[in-house]
Amino acid sequence: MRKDELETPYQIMDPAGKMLGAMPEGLTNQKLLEWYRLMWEIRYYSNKTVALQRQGRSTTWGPLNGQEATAIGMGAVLQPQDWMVGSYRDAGAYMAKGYPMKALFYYTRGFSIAPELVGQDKRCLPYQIVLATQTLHGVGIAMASRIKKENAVTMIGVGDGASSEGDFNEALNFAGVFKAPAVIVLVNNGWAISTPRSHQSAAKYLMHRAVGFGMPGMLVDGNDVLACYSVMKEAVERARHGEGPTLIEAVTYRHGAHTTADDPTRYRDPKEVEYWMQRDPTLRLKNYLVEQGVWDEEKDRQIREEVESYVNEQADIAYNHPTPGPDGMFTNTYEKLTPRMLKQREELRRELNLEAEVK
Amino acid sequence: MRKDELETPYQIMDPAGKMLGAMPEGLTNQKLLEWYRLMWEIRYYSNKTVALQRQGRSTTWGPLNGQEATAIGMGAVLQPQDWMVGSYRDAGAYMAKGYPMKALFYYTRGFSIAPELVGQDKRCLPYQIVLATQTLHGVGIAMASRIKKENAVTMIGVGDGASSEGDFNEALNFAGVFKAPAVIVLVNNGWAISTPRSHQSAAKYLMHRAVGFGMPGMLVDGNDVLACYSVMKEAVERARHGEGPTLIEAVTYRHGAHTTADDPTRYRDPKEVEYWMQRDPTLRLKNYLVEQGVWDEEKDRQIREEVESYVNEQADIAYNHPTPGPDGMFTNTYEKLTPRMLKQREELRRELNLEAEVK
Amino acid sequence: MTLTATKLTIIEALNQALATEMERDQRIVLLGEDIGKNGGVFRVTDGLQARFGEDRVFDTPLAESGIIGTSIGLAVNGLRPIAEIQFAGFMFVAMNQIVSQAARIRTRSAGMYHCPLVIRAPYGGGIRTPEMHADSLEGVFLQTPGLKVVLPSSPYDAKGLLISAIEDPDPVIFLENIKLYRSFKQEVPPERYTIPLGQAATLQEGSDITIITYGAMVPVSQQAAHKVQEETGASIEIIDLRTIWPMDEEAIIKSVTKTGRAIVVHEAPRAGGVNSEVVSIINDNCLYSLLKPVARVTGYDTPFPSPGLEDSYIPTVSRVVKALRQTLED
Amino acid sequence: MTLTATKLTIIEALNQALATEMERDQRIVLLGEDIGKNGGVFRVTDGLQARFGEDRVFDTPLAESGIIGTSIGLAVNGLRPIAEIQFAGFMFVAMNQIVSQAARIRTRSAGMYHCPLVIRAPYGGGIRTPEMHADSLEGVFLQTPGLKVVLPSSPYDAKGLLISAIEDPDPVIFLENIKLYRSFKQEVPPERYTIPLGQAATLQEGSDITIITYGAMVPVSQQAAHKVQEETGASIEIIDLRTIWPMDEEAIIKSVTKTGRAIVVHEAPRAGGVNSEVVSIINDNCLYSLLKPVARVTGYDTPFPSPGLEDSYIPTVSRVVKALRQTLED
Ligand SMILES: Cc1ncc(C[n+]2csc(CCOP(=O)(O)OP(=O)(O)O)c2C)c(N)n1
Ligand SMILES: Cc1ncc(C[n+]2csc(CCOP(=O)(O)OP(=O)(O)O)c2C)c(N)n1
Ligand SMILES: [Mg+2]
Ligand SMILES: [Mg+2]
Repeated sequence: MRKDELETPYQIMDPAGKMLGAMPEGLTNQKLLEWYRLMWEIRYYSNKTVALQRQGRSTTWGPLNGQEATAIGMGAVLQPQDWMVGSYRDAGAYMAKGYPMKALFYYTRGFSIAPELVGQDKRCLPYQIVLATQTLHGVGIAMASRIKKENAVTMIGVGDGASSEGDFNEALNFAGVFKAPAVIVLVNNGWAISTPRSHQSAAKYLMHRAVGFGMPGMLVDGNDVLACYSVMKEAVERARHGEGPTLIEAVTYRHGAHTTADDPTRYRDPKEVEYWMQRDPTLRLKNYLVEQGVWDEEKDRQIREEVESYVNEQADIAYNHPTPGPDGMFTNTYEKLTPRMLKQREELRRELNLEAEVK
Repeated sequence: MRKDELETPYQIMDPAGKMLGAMPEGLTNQKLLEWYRLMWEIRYYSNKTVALQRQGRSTTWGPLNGQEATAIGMGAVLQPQDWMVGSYRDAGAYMAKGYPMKALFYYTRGFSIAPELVGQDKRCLPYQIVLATQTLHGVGIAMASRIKKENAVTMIGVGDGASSEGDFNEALNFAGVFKAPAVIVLVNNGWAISTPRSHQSAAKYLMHRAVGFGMPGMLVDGNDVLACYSVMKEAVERARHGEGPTLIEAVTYRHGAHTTADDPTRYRDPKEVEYWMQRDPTLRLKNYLVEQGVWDEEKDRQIREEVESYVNEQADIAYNHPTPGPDGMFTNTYEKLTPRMLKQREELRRELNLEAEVK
Repeated sequence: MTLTATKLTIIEALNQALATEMERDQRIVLLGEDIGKNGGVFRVTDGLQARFGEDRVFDTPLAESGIIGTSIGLAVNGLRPIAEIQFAGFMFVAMNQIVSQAARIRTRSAGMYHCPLVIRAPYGGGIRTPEMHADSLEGVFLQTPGLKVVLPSSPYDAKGLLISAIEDPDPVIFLENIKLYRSFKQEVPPERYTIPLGQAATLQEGSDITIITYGAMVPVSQQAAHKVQEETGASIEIIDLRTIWPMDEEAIIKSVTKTGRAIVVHEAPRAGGVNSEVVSIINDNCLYSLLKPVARVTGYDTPFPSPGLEDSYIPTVSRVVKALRQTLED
Repeated sequence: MTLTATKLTIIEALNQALATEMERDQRIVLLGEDIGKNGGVFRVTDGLQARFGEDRVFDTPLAESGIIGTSIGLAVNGLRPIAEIQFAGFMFVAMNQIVSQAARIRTRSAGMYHCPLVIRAPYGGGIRTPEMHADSLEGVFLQTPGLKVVLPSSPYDAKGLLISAIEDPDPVIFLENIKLYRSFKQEVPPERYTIPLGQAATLQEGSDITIITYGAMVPVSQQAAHKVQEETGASIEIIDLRTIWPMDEEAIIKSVTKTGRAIVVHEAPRAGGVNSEVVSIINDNCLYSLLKPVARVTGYDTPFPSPGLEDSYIPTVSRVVKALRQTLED
């Protein structure tokens, strides 16, 4: 199924939760219930971080609300040997790949990741801040898998705004030329801070970029977890079978502000937000599950409570985890510190002792 | 006429010079004879520079042979108020726009351009060495024309290899978003030094990039001067009428080495060169003109002699033109030299006087 | 009507400078990410799109090389672009367009074309921004000839220097310290005035030691100087470079020749930074006046750290105090 | 069978180093523009694709950011990429991937991932190359922490340093001077050997003055030293830094403490260049030993000029002679 000719995003489930197509193979209600819970884990994780930021404990945070279906699709189609390489907004996909929530929480405190909270390598690169740069890293990782003849696929996340960066286009081109086993998910959430998708590119759909780089392009409703799963699964299988990369544009929406430092009322019509709230991915899946008779309001309340306390626990672990000392900036600059760095670290240590005396 | 669905490059005249379509409006035999002469001017200009390089007088030179039809198309469709922004390989297009040959020759000596040889501003940016960077300059120039409401179009030349650079893609995107009155001609001469077009991108045609940036893409036989003219003219008219940019891929061939420092026998099959020599743009136009009864071998011999001596004259002017003194690197760094630079220039001047003494 | 000076933050002063100049010179256009409706993430361009229209103040797609590359074209074709890079750390994305293009248009074309382009970018740490949002890049530009580099430390200077940068016929990198953006207000005359690029300001005169600094380290240096003056009675001269390229060598030489002692304070990494060039200028011109080694109080030679560690990376008052004391010792 | 040393150019020595290491370590892959069939525009990778196959030596599309960005991915995923940038001047195109990415993978991931990447690039003037083909970028990397920067001046060093760079678990910028590439041959042992990064070489000992230099300025400095020795009998020490980051401070300090006089010679622009850092290291550590200002013999603070003017930009023997003479005066 090539979806690059589609004029509207591919859907399996409509916004009311009604099935428009067949359930993708292998998906059970059990699985969907898991995903439903995961959606709330992602959302509450994000909400909690906003709260922590308001308390001055987390650094600037970019909320994930509204993009949970896309995130779950990205993570759920991967196997442990696969790689995930995304931006700050793909934290939900990292969770869906199995990256521990506490490790993500730790990072929001404003330190490099804490490997001991990650545990065994999850093959997730620390999510990227500099727009689109990660798409090249992901393609390189995928190229290495191919060269080493390892059966691993790399899932790459990138935003609609970031798609304008040269690096994104170079990544698509390298992926095409080297038949990299990669899936590039362009998470089009409608906005890049205050810049709407329509101003980001004159193309009707961003996935039209695919044809110019010789790969299939697909368009999917990013709030329909079934459609995301189906399209991404297909792309991952293609990649795994040596058939090269795919570009998928997932059309979704950022419910909240760009970050805790942003005020979207300056540039965004509240009616637009309302429109998209009705297309909330949690709502859609919930409606379906209720329709199926496996879900009700009471269960919903329960699971959200459960998730909330789980999220709080994870935050507690992370926010009580030991942090690097004030001279931590020297650690991990190189494998072995240079004489100059050792000297500068000494300098700093001496100065930190002196601090009290001077003040 | 949208040509972005074409599977083969658009032609008006086949390689034997036989007409496949109608003569573009406004073109007379007179005009074609002018172009035919211009083709030889470009070719002899390039050959002469190779000869000068062999004598150690020109710096490294990238021959233009084979690409004359594309170059003439690019230049001939422009008006004086229009801009030309190309790479080192677009020198022929500069000539077709009216840039004096002697000014181009001067530059091959290894100095910045000599404005006095250019005469009045020809609205041609010095051709670019750093791949694809000029595409952004060209789009910016076009954006300025639009903002100033000037009726000027910018013609941008870029190579097949350069099309892989991030800057090229960013240029297409900006052009699309800002509806820049620009025509981007992707001069696909089959090779980027030793890298064949097929390895440059997995896309079937490079002009397929256009759809991903929301603009028309066209594919043209770059050795057919009529087709080039026709397609480029149409694109320039679109731009001039506020309908935005166009990407045109002109399929041509680099007959010679990448530069005087390159040895194409290391990577290129001589049969391929032979194939393309039969598609030589001069040959094609000559065949047509002979067929029309306005040309013969004797005239051909004559005009080539004339052109040769013209080219030699131009080279003489340029190679006898005064050059900057050895402290010329300070000139034009800023409008006004800084105190530090004045000091350094003094330092250098003192040192140049000392040179003799020390040796 | 007489205009009276109002107290403005650096952000407000910059906004005023932009408005004033855009009013005067129709060629000026502003471009960058989120500078239109949103007024820039720090609001430096607040209200300017509404006032001057979308042809003169426009948001670009997210592509820094694209922003600078098209700005070069705008400049060559007769406009006066002022490009905003959302955070200076992202100038690395555009480095080629800045260094190999903007800085060389005039030389390359032997003066036929030039590039009157101002690149504005916030920089510097201290407010817990994410990775690459706090890096100080000015030192990099010492090794990339053809540019001018300005770093104001006060609202008054910010306005006067920005107007000079806009007037300048060559590309100017205009770096705005994030921490200083709103940290204090100062009287800023509402009328147009300029402060020449390449001229340092002597913030206080002194005879025992010179502090050479700029940007966010100006108030830090002032506090440290105050403390050491109180403590030791030393007479401390403070020079705010304001423009690090061209650098005001005269001011440095004159002061150090007088005081015989100097410290250089900045937040950027140490190796090959502005401090190294200042030390070298002293070496070249007034080494024999120097009584003690010049102390270098700077960021460390590590990547700018995670926000949780930045406080021990950025020079503090106590580090400057310590350097002053040591350099004042016999 | 005993292997005997053969006389090789730097190009041949580098080619040998690459072949040796690729043989030993299957993780090594080479990528860049025209490095495969064509063997690189300077033939450093000549024959390697034929020998090791297209999976280990491959041409990329023309995109420098793409080359470094994908190399980072290759490195993170267990390979040992050696990327060629066709000319160092084009590293500006990839600057963001080099500085904000390669240099920070280890810090960003707290050591979970690292980036064993070598970026090779020819640099330097003297053979009339076009714009941006001759620029010396090493000074820029002093202000971009997280990298190591190597610039060999001889075939022997080139091989030993490249092997060390390949072995190094962190990103290394390996800059190869174009003019030296084929300018002389030297005996190079065929077996594997390494030269530690961060160690300068004292090319000749002396007691009156120290020349601190590297790259193409090594032979220029040697000739100048020879001339001045003959002329004045002065005893001149020559230090070839070889690695400019980390810089061998010990070697500089030891020598200048002994000689009391120094000149620094390089081709890159002066302001904030390697010379400035050397002067600063002397200031920090042995200022009181210094009898005269350190002389700075460098490129000027202008863009590297057009090929027709490069001879007066690049430091010459006579400029070095003059600096030596002046610095030797009482
Ligand atoms: C190279 C670069 N330029 C600018 C920024 C500042 N910035 C951070 S997020 C953002 C908007 C990104 O939009 P998009 O790619 O659509 O992702 P989203 O935030 O919507 O998920 C910008 C401009 C950056 N981080 N990196
Ligand atoms: C940014 C950059 N990278 C590499 C080079 C070196 N280089 C010069 S020409 C060339 C090949 C260009 O091929 P193409 O764009 O197809 O143009 P052509 O030479 O075929 O006209 C390369 C790699 C350069 N000049 N600039
Ligand atoms: Mg977005
Ligand atoms: Mg080509």
